[in-house]
Amino acid sequence: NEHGLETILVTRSSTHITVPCLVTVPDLNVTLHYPPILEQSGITWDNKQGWSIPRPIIDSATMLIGFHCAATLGGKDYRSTNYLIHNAGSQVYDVKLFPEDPVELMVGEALTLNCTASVEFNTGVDMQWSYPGKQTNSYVEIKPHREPLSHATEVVSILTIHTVNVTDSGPYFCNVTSMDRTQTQQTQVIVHE
Amino acid sequence: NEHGLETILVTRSSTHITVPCLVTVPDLNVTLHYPPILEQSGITWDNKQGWSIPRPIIDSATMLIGFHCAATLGGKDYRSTNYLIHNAGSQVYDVKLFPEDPVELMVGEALTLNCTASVEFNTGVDMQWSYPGKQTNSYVEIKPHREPLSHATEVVSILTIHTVNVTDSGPYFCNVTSMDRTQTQQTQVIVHE
Amino acid sequence: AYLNLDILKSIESEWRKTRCMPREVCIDVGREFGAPTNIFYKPPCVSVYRCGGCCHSEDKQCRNISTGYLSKTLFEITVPITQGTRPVTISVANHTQCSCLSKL
Amino acid sequence: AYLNLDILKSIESEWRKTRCMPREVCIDVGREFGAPTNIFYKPPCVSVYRCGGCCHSEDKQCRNISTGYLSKTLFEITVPITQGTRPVTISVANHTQCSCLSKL
Repeated sequence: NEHGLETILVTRSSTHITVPCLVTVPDLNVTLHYPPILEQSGITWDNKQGWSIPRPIIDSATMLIGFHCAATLGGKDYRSTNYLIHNAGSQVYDVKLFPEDPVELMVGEALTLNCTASVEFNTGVDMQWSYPGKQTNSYVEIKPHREPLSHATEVVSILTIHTVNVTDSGPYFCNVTSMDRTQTQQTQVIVHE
Repeated sequence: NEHGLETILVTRSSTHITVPCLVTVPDLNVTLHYPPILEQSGITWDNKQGWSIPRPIIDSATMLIGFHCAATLGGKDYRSTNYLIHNAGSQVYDVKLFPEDPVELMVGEALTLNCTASVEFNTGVDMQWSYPGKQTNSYVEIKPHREPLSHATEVVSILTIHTVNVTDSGPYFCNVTSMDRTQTQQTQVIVHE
Repeated sequence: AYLNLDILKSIESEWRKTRCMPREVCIDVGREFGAPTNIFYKPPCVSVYRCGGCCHSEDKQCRNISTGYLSKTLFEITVPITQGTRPVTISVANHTQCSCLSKL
Repeated sequence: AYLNLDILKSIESEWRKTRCMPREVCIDVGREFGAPTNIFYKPPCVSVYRCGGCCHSEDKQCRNISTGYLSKTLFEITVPITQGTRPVTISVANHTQCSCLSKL
């Protein structure tokens, strides 16, 4: 990209990652540069795909940047863009919105809704709220939080309205979007005069 | 004591602490040795009491050991025992035993009782349980825990019987003994066949 | 009886090693800045100094009495990846002086 | 476009500084050993090495793969004070090697 940096994704099932240095000269001698890693064996070159690195080598590396290819042709040195490797999950296991039952409040009280999703490790999710106050832009605080646990990562978005108004009554939706789909949870808020 | 170590207590209300180096020769020149501290002024000698150190100096010291007195008489060097300074509280604010309601269990189930006391900072309390199984020495696990919080320290003792028996039925007492008194909480456990 | 001076020396050294002072720690950038849940940082942590160590009384807590800020450059990955990866510079609190302050 | 090598260098150095390795920490002795609530240690903490730092994937955790034990001498105060203060020697775990191990 414009920063001279490409991201290579490693999913849970990947057995290898490929540094996609493609060349137009099939027998060109292309070298792979990488950060200090323990084990070099198993790294192979294929002039139609690039360099292939076995997954265990990636897992044991202390850092995942600094990967790039270099070659010399006609006395001139060429260097690929820089590659950054990122472990990426994709699964959203479940989404919950607390409190689950409808919320009844008096004008002036504080409303706190907690949207929590359990996701596969390294899964990035965009958590967005839609709620009546969004149009009338009443003062709303939204705090994200990400907590890797023992078997999955818990992602949380906490919506707070410090002093509710009658116009804050209505349905509140939490939309959790991962790479492939969006899951939504909803609860009802009723504000009495 | 037999370890050549005396403990000087500093309570919340102490404005000074006295290193009690008492001498029989009133005008003997007695020097006070202490760990590196910031501020020396205000430290005074009284041959009937010993060295007096203002409380702020103690509070700012990084360590509270290595206090001792030394003197030379007739060409011979004398040295007092070593003093260790300990901040000590004494107040037990309240004692609670959870669950507060009677506990009903079936034989083989696990029983967990949580005795929690809120105490003044630096207050040492001895937490002891008395319970039916104590005589029949059924297998009981007792775990202490001490957690300084923002305004007081929480001391906890958790009693666990992993598989209760009918003989474990009866009153359970948690006795919390501080320097000046003992406070007790009680709950009832009923084990059904 | 007299206290063995070696014991005293070793205890004084332990007390000095564990005193309240700035100590190098690893800070999770996403957590420190409350980053959205679709953003990852590479590296995920940065190294700064924060006050740590033990005070000799429960009514005291080891706190910073002077603080600076360090600039750190990291890669920021936004998911979905199509939004790309870019270097970002953040400013992270770095404790320079600590003291055992009273909680009350 | 090419990534500025200085940026790459500073990011690599930050990554190295925050890697999973043994780091000096202060351990509260009473808490580490589950001491009774009428016992105080002077100093209250000891300095040992424990694995710390960041792994580059959430399914990994920085754990010790080899551990030694250090002997530490402290004063132990039992309340009520009449029971006196005595030097005690304890053995505390000291991590010597660390690795980012899989949680699964």
